[in-house]
Amino acid sequence: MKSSVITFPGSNCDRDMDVALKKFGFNNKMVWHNDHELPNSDLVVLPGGFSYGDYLRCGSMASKSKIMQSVINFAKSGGLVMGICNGFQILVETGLVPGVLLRNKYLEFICKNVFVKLDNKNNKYFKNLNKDVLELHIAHNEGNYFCTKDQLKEIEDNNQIAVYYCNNLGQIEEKFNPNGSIKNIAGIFNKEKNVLGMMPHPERMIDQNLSGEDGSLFFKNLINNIK
Amino acid sequence: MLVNEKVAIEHGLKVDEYKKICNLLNRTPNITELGIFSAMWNEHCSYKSSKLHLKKLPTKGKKVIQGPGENAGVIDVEDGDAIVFKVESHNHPSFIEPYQGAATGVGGIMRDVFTMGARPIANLNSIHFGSPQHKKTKNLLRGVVHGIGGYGNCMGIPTIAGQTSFDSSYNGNILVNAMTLGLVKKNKIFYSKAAGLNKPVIYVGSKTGRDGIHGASMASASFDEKIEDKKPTVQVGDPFTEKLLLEACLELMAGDSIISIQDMGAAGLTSSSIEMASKGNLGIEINLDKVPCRESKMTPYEIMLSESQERMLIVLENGKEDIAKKIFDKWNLDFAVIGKTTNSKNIELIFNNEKVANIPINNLVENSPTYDRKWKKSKLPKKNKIKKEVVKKLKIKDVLKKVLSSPNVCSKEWIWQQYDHTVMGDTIQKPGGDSGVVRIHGTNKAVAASIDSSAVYCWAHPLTGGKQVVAESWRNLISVGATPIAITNCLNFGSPEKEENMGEFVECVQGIGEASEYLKFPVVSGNVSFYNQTKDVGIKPTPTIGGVGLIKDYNKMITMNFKENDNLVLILGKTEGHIDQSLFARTILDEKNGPPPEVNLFNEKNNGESLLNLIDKNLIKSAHDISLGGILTAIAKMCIKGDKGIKLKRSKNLINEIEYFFSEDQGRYIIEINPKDLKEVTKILNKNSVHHEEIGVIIDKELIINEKTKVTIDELKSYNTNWLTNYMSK
Amino acid sequence: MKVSAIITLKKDVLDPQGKVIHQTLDGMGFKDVNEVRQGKYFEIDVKENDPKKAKEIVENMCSKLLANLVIENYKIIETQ
Amino acid sequence: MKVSAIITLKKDVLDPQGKVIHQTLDGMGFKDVNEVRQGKYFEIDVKENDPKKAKEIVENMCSKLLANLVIENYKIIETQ
Ligand SMILES: Nc1ncnc2c1ncn2[C@@H]1O[C@H](COP(=O)(O)OP(=O)(O)O)[C@@H](O)[C@H]1O
Ligand SMILES: [Mg+2]
Repeated sequence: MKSSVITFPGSNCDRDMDVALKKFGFNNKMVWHNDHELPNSDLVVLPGGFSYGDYLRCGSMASKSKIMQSVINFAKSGGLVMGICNGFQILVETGLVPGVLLRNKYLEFICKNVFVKLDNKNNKYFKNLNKDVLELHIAHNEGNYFCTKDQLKEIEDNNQIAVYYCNNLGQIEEKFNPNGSIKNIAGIFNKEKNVLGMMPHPERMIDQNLSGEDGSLFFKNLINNIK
Repeated sequence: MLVNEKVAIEHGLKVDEYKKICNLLNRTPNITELGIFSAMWNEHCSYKSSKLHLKKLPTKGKKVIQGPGENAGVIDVEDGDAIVFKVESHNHPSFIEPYQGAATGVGGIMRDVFTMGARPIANLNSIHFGSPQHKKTKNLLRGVVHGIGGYGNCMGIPTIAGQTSFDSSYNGNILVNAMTLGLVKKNKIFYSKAAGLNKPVIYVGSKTGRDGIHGASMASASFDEKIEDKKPTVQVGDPFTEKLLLEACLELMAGDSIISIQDMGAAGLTSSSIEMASKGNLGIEINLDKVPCRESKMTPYEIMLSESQERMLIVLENGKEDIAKKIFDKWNLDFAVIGKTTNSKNIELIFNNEKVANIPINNLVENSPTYDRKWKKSKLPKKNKIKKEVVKKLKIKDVLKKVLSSPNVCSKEWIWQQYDHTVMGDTIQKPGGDSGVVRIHGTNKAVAASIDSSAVYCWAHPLTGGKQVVAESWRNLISVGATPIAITNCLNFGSPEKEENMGEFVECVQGIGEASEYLKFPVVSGNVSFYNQTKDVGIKPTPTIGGVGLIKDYNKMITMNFKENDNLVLILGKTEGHIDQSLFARTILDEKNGPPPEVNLFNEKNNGESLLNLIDKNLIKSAHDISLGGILTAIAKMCIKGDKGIKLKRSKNLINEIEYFFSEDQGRYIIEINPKDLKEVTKILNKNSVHHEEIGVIIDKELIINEKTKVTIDELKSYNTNWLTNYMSK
Repeated sequence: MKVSAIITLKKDVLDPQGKVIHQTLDGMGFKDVNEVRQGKYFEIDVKENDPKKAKEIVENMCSKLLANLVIENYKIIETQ
Repeated sequence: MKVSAIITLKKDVLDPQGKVIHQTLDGMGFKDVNEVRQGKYFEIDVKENDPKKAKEIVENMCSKLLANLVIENYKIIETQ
């Protein structure tokens, strides 16, 4: 299975994502933001970090990179595109997924483990996963998901919510919401479910010595679904 | 501008120093030259008050690849890998503008590390604030934490440990010390020593602006009412550009174009160019018209003294300019050939086709002033008599609650949760343990790092305090199963021109030296920050020690959380009941006098090495050193982290229970072992003559001190975690 | 010539920064505040001396990059 | 009434954001830009109907909290 990770100036989880994808069997290539063409891929990943320093708005400048036109075309033709953290912010800025990511409610960067509840398994990312609640890691300053009422209705009608912040039992309540996201949204799909944006970092949870291993479950399952 | 004595004094030079400059040059310097002298000869760059004493520190060892004198120290961690590390202060800028001051401090120390070819793999910080009641404290704390996180997080380097303290002596002068560790291949280390004639000198990174002119002189002056005027010298950090600079430099370093490289830190282009030339025993010629400037009409004086951040100076091999330029273009950074190395042994500056400065480099470096300042020796204070009747009235549970929730012991999670501590995917011990630990990517090895200081002990008796900090650093590394290798130090003191402060400095350094010599824990890098005072009030002497150790097999790493019911808990090291200068004495008894606990280096070494031996034999389930707050505080923290309880035994000691639980005798650890290993553990400890005693057995969710005194783990947690969060949200 | 633009969040978009600033001001004793909204300000120096044209250029920049029209509005406030 | 204030970086202070935005605009084809400086914009609704007094209140807020006078300047641009 072939994957591509895009490196923007200021990306800093690109290597971590590369390590994770390779660990679970992907043949991964790193792609520079200034390239025009995507290598042949089954999965394209926009990694976390601070592309362009998070200046202006997170993800805004990266969304204008040369490579992004190819990524958009790839997504529109049904290709799998996953944006994690800053990658999610870039996806939002390109309009591939709806909504925006505002500053965290208390204006503080948050780095910690959280639980997320999967809402929709009818897609390549989560199909066959035998758990509904995953423990993942977040590390962000702008993960406060927001969209308009109309958008929210549309998102809900189309089953586009991918993951919610919750507790270890899967209860979705305001007190388990780390950053103020509406409806505790931690990640969403596009309408067709081939594009996924989410704040938590599965690539930081891929062995028992790190913060946990639920990221391993995610990647193992993902490569099986793509095969 | 005409140069005379008055102008020289305004530049922070002393009359004698100005005369010396005129004599050395045999003429009056022009204003640019005076600026250069003042930058090179101030305390921050010349170490004129500290040099004599720093020389006495042990800096060599089997594992030391590079000791003090370079941008950072380098140690061997086997298999061709080396760790580059250093700590640096950014105290004054952080007091004036906490966010930018702290941010640029973190940026600066990372540049010191990647200048040597190492990719940063971990950051640490030691931050000290005034009393929580002081009106400035909260905003300073918030700004500093946001600044440290803002820069480190953006760079994508995990912040894995730190230290935070509050003490009213920092009311008018906070401390912000930042430390970075980087990883490099032993045969790919870069140094600042220039070599070869007519080699191109290139400038890369950000443009030069008017920011931070005289930053280094500011770091060498005390605060006074005029500090407002000095405000515009604060720089703004640009972590994004630094991230690009890091990647671009490492890309260029992968080839063979670089002869030497030096970051532009304090005193910017001045100190970087002079240092490179001086180390290579060469001259250097710089054409200032070629320096990329942000503002128009910058003068030679401004260009040479600017402290704009995110810049580097490189001496290249001839003919490699194009290769280098291509890389810096790719990363969208400024690149300019601004000069060359010469055999004149002078620094020569050209501007508008005129020579605007010409100074023999040895006048700036070797001939810089050195002072043997007067200093006052401290006496060991007399021991206090503990007021038995006061102590008797105290309830252990109340004391424990007060201690756990006191600002200097409480959990600092509010701080470190704002630092990305897991990026790079190799953090195997997060903040909150005794040391932070990161794996050496792709190997079975891991490095542990800790940063510590004990200003209270140093203030009470500098010699003992100096020893104690090194010992504490050593213990923090051992507690996670790391073999201590070397230290870096950041010496934060008041004015060297005052005998008391100078005495504190001299004796702390002596203590650090003795301990590091005995423990074979050499000093490989460091930094001195004097003049930490407002008006006449100096801070408590605060030497900060950053220790680094190696864990050869990270599967053997130890954490401090209690693991399993029925496991036995032991104390290594003898408890004598030293209460003076303890947190207990200060917060409960309100007693500020008396000597700090004695440091017995033989016991330190013996206890520590024996514990490492037990760890190596897989006999230890958890471990934690006993520091601030004594035995009961340490045990409570292990309970909290493990969500486990413990049933304590009545101690066989003759001393009073409170003294037993809260005294701060040195060289002690708490360990958890499996009961089946008790025999073997005891055998090893007895063989090595390590004092040890069984103190309890692990149970569920309750700390049982005696029949009458029980505390649930949830209670302990709330004591420990609430203070800081509540304080910051009010 | 220099063109100044401001970018503000649309009315129904949550402004976490404005909210926290409001609370902080309140805590500092500024009790009479109804609302605080934070936006961005840009001063852009373009090589164009015709005010109308300069304004158009910057409007174009706003809609293409500086503002996210899903949540933000922009307004040119000055050209000089 | 609503008072609008802008906060800008002082002249010689580095504006990392402005610099990167400039580069990005350039990459997008906006070639004729000399400089971009970014600042902050605040719209503060105060319970005060006298424009002069309202302005004073907000100026006070600027100097005490909103602006960092070490590196920034502030200006009230509008009251309504
Ligand atoms: N400023 C900080 N940044 C990161 N971690 C911190 C900071 N302050 C404290 N910590 C973490 O909190 C924990 C407790 O610190 P401390 O009480 O100094 O520990 P110890 O007594 O073991 O040296 C440590 O793990 C430390 O790394
Ligand atoms: Mg410790």
